[in-house]
Amino acid sequence: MTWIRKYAPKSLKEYVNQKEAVAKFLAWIKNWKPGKKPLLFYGPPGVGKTALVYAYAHENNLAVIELNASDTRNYSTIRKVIGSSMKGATLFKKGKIFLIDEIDGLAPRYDAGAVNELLKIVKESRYPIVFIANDPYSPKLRHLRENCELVAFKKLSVYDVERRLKQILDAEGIKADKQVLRAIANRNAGDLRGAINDLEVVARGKKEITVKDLDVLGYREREENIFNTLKIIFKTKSPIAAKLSIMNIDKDPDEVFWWIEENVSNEYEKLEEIAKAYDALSIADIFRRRIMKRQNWRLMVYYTDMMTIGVALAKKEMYRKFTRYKPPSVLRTLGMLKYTREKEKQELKDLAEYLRCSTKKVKTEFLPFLKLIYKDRFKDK
Amino acid sequence: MAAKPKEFVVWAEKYRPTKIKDIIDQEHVVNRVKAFLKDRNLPHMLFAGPPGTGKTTLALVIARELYGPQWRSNVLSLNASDERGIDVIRGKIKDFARTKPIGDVPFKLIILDEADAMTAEAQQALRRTMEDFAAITRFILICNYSSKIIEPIQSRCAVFRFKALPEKFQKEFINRIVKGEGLEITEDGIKALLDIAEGDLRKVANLLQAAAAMTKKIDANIVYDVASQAKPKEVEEMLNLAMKGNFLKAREKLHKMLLIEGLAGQDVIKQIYKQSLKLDIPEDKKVELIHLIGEYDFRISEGGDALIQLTSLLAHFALIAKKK
Amino acid sequence: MAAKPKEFVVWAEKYRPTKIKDIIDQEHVVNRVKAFLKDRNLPHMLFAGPPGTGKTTLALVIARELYGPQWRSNVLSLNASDERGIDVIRGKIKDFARTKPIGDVPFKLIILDEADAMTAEAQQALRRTMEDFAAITRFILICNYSSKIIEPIQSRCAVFRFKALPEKFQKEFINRIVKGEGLEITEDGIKALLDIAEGDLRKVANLLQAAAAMTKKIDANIVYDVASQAKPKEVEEMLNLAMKGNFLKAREKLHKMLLIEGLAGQDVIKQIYKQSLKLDIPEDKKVELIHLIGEYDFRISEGGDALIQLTSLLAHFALIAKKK
Amino acid sequence: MAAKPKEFVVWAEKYRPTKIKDIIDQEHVVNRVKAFLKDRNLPHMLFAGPPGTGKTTLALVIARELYGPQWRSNVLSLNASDERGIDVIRGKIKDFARTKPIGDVPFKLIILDEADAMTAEAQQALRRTMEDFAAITRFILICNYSSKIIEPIQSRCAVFRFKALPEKFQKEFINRIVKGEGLEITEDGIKALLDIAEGDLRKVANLLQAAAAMTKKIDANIVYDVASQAKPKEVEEMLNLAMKGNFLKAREKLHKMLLIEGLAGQDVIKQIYKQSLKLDIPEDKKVELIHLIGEYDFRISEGGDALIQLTSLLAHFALIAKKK
Amino acid sequence: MAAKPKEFVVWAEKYRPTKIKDIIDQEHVVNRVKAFLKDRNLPHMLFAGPPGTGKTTLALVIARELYGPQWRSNVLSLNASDERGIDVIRGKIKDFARTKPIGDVPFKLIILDEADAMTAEAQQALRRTMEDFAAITRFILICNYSSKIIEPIQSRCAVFRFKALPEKFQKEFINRIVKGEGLEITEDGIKALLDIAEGDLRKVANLLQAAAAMTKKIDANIVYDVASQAKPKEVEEMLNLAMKGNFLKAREKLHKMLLIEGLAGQDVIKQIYKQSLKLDIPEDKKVELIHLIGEYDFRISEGGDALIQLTSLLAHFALIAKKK
Repeated sequence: MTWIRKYAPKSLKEYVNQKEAVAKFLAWIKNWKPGKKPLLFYGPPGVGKTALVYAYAHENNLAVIELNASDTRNYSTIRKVIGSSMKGATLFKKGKIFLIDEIDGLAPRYDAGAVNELLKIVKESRYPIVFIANDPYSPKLRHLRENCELVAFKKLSVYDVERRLKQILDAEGIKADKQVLRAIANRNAGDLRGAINDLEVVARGKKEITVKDLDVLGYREREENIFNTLKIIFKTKSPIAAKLSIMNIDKDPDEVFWWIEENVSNEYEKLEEIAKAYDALSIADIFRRRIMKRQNWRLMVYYTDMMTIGVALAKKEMYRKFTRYKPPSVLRTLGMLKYTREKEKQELKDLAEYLRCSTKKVKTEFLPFLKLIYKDRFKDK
Repeated sequence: MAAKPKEFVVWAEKYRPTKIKDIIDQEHVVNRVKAFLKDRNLPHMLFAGPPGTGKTTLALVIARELYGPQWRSNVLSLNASDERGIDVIRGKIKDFARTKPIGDVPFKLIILDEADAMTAEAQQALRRTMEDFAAITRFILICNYSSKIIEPIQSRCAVFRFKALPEKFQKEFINRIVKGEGLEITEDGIKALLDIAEGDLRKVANLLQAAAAMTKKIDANIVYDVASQAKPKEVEEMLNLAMKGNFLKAREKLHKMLLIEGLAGQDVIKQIYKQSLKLDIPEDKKVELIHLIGEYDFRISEGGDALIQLTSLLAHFALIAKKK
Repeated sequence: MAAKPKEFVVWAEKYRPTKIKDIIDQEHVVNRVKAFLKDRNLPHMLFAGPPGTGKTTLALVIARELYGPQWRSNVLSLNASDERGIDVIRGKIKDFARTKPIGDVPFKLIILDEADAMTAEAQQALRRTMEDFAAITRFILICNYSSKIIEPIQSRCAVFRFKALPEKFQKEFINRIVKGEGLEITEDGIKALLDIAEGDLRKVANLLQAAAAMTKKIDANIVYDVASQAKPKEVEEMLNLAMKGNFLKAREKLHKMLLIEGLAGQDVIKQIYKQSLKLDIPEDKKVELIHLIGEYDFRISEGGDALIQLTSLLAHFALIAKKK
Repeated sequence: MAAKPKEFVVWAEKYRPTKIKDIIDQEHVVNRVKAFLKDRNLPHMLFAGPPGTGKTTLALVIARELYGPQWRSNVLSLNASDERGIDVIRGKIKDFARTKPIGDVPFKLIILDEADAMTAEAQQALRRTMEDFAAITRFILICNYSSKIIEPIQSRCAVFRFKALPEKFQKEFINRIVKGEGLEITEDGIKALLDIAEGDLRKVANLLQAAAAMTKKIDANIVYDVASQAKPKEVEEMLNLAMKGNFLKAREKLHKMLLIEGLAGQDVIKQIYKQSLKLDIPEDKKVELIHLIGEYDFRISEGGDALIQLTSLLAHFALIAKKK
Repeated sequence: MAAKPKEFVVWAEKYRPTKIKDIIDQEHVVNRVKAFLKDRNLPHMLFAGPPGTGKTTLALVIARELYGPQWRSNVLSLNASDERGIDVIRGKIKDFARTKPIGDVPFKLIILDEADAMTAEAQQALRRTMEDFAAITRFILICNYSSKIIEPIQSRCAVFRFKALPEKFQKEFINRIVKGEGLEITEDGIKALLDIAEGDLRKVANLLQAAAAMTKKIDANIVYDVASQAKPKEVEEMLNLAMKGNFLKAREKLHKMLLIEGLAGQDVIKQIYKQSLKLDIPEDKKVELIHLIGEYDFRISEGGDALIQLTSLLAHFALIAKKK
């Protein structure tokens, strides 16, 4: 059995963190009766959304009837699987809970009519239903979302992850450096499943693991790589060296692009150089757009050349200084905002309907005033 | 953003006329419309004109006058700039047109706002849709620029041109709100409103409401104050930073606007353009700046990533400011 | 339920000739067609030429002359820009060709408008369709540029080239409508029509109809207004201001055109192009200006913001004028 | 009912050689093919080269030489105007390959024209199909650029490269048709054909047929007319006018081409390109001009206004000529 | 009936390593895999890296090493030319993952090539199958960039990064084939192979095989010919001519490549790009050149006329060389 299975929580005691979500869930399920709004769990991968349902079910001897993205989920299969098991009682369990996982993975063509059918089932169900999604603001989930109570799951802290890894190693009787667990936890940034998988790759069959064993994950290689690349680009004056700097890097060019962008003004000090480097990035960006728009991959070389060679040759002289290169703030911000963005979009749409104009107009013509008129409502901004 | 629309009362909506006799100005348009209404027979119509001159209002009034209280079930109102994709539009229209009109008017009404946001291709498809459902529907297309509507559509519509409202009528509208809300307003307060709104009644209503949130006694100072508060000052600040050579801070502001507040690149560059006209720098530098803005606007319209393109623009601004 | 809504008559249709003798100009084409009609045997035909020069009209006239009153049951008329997808076309053609022609002409007629809007692939499929049904149908393909029709089709057709109509004939057409509809029109009104329509009779008819909806006395102002076109005089003034170094004033005028009058950027730049040809400045400066106009026309056509791009253009005008 | 309309014969078919000895030029290819034919054993083959250089012709000749009179039942020929979703191909090929070859050749032949028009995905599937049926079929794939055929296919084929035909052989072909159809052709008519066809014999045949539909005496003017191409002489004159500083006259000529004659902007610029190579001006100026032509060619192909763009190009010509 | 035609062996398959010790380079990956193999226990794996660096080869080697001769019954291998839509993932793949392995390895293997070409939807459908049947099935996903694989899948895999092969190893591979097939190859022939294949061993094998079909003595010319690629030397000469101001000669060379040799414009520009980095000009001008070449490459791929565009590019080179 893989560790991720072996160490799945069997009870709420073993379950890691997510205190608010757990409290909400418990309050809901303990008072559940037919007609009550179902829950929609959402949050990033590997933070225990599915695990919570199974842990509770296990603890309370409930059967979990699950449908996930690996199942066809058009209206007839849904009716068949959920509808039929809604009628019968279970032989060995005390009750049932329906789990519709990866609901944002509905494929419009193959899962036709899924949402409508689910909404119907929600109304008639004699058992509680939990939906799970990474992205609850996916437009196809709008109707479902409006009929559910949302429960947010947060990224786990490094500390949480580390502690759970330690428990597993203890159970397996494997010794480990503290650094190893810290590194694995860091690398997975709040994703416990990823961390347990990594741990299994590193530790399975061993008595003891050290930092060196992490090589198998390619961990250090990956992190050093981007810094080396940046160093070459910012320090060299040779086009070939700059071009080759991204050859073997474990990030796709779009990501590298933002790493470079972030550090241009970090390395270069003269405005002439900064402006020139941005010229190159601006052109690289145009090539990137053309690649995406026309699926014209021939243009890839120009995109990568402009962002490497172009930026490298923007400087007059090499800076003989140590620069601490920073990760791209753009990507970080975008990551942080991913979910709230969709939510805002929906609210904008509602406003647009009321004000009888487009969302764009709401934003430019109404919002600035609304913020003045309803100050309290917009305090968080 | 934080709240649901129900919790807001927006005066621009509250004071939107619902009867044809309440419509302000646009006499030449209204008269023609009245004639159509008397016949209970409409052609397809195209309303063109600047924002806030009553186009959408008139369309809704027509709907009410035609169908009376059940107007909602006989009218489909779409906004082309949100409902991208003609397929979506077509689908909705089809569903809508399938059922018979309720009441004695033999057709249903489809109001398509911001029709000039559609591509020429989508408009071609729209034209066909208009033909297919001609027997049982009428369209009112609303746009700012009629020249962005393809000819085959224009020639199928009675075209109505809305003009910016003369001051007289704007004042009438101001008074209507002032009375309705129990406000006081000074002469120069009215003047300030007219000055800023430039004939756009929606803006008038918004300005008044924002001012009234501060005080019930409205004068010019408050109006200008509100207007400047509502105006995104961030662009101005950002430009100032760039012109002072503080590129990093300027870049930060840009990130905030685009990423956190989610402004569109095209709107920001438009703001940059407006602000740079006001900068206190020699004329020839200004021309240089404008030229640059033109170049980057072009790149963004080519599909360039607004963030990277505008950052590059800021870097160049900083450079130009430095060069003496 | 109320009466069936009144038909809306489009003048471009109302004044479309229905007999071959009424066709305006295009003598060289008409003569060849007459010869074919006398034989009652047509080859496939390809009509190429600018819009509004009578291609569709001639095709319909041919249909009428060939089949007489029941022409509609022997003619299938498709518009390529509607019926995208060769499958649709093929399906319709198949259904249509399946039944025998009514009357004594041994073939049916298929008129395919805007054939150059079809992709090369669709044209390939069309070629095959033309072959498959060659025995019982004739095609008239209509397009603007015959070079956009693939060769295998061209080589199966007799090609007819339509030329833009000389002013004389356009005026004749204007007068026909003016009389028919009881209008008045000024000299400059006619000039404005010619200026905008550029030889396109359909456009002439549409413009007149739109103008007549406003007033029965038509002059240049109204024509430019309904066409939503920049007025030559205003553009000229704007350019002169820019050339005299009064960039700010010029910019104001531009704002007015774009924001208040709601003109489209492409229409304004087209007028700028026309006016700059007439400017009273040294030839070499003119050449420089036109070069710039080309650059900015491209940017706007690619989606650049009209206000920003045109201001940048004006700024350049000012610069060029200043350079000695 | 009247007589059945005359069958329409396409000259490009009529004058296509049917025997290997009649094939024009391409000696190096033909010799290798002859060797294969002697053995009666073919590898899969890939014919690559410009259009109209005899690739399809050779493939059909091979079919005839291999199978003799019943060649049609042993050969499946698919081209771009057929359905070529890979499913269709696979289905057809399967059905075709299922039956045994008729006669003594142990395999059947599949000719797939315009193979480079297939997506990489479809080619992948084709590769698989080639493998599955390798024992009982041979493929001849025909394309313009072999580099657009995926490698796994290339490596399964003997690759043959067809070169553009030298003028000598093109003239030979022209004469064959001229005699066969009882035409007359002037020297400059031949030159015009060569100029437009660019080594493509199919184009030569198509152009001749179209011209012959107008008159039996063919000269350059008619050729350019039926091809809807700008006439070299007119373009040359226009350029000379521009270079001599008579910009306005040059522009008039341009107007005529675009508006009156209705030529497509892309066709005019192609001729401008050809003519500008021949202009009698210093090398470095020529370089500048040609650089510009590329830019304008692109703008027009992207949808820039042809009139404005080409005028702007002419303006450049004038500018460059003046710069000493 | 004649003899069965000879089987055709593809070298890329014939020379694909089947044992882990034969794998060329990628030491860091191979060592880790060896460790897994020793334990007879694999995690799910994600192989990422440029094409032709042995990802698929390694996956198949793993399969062989794990299961020995009956590997096929324990391995399901799907690549881009197979259907991998969401229905296949839910059907075929799930069914295979669900059944127990044959033999003594406790799990089966599913290899998904070009996994980054799968839609996000299909990837979504895969994630739970990977988890639910992990006890009896392992996945190897192969892709170019791991970031194109959705996060939930990445977090279920050990990620391995493949690097581009150093020339040393590519030469080793060439020699292996050359010896195995009894060929001769010149130094420049090897260089040409390396130049075109760009580190892709499969391409190397395909090219060698195609060249060997022409002659057993392989040199650079033949390699470029079979690859239908512009020869670096010729392109270099052309560029040098242009840079030295002999533009007409340069253009002649270009004409030859495009019209006589029939090279695709895109292949010529690719070689121009490669050569341009080696040109003897100041380094900072090279950025300008790359931008230019990219621009022209884009224009050509958008449908710009290859001849006009490339000539224009040459002109640009000439201009850049002259400045200075």
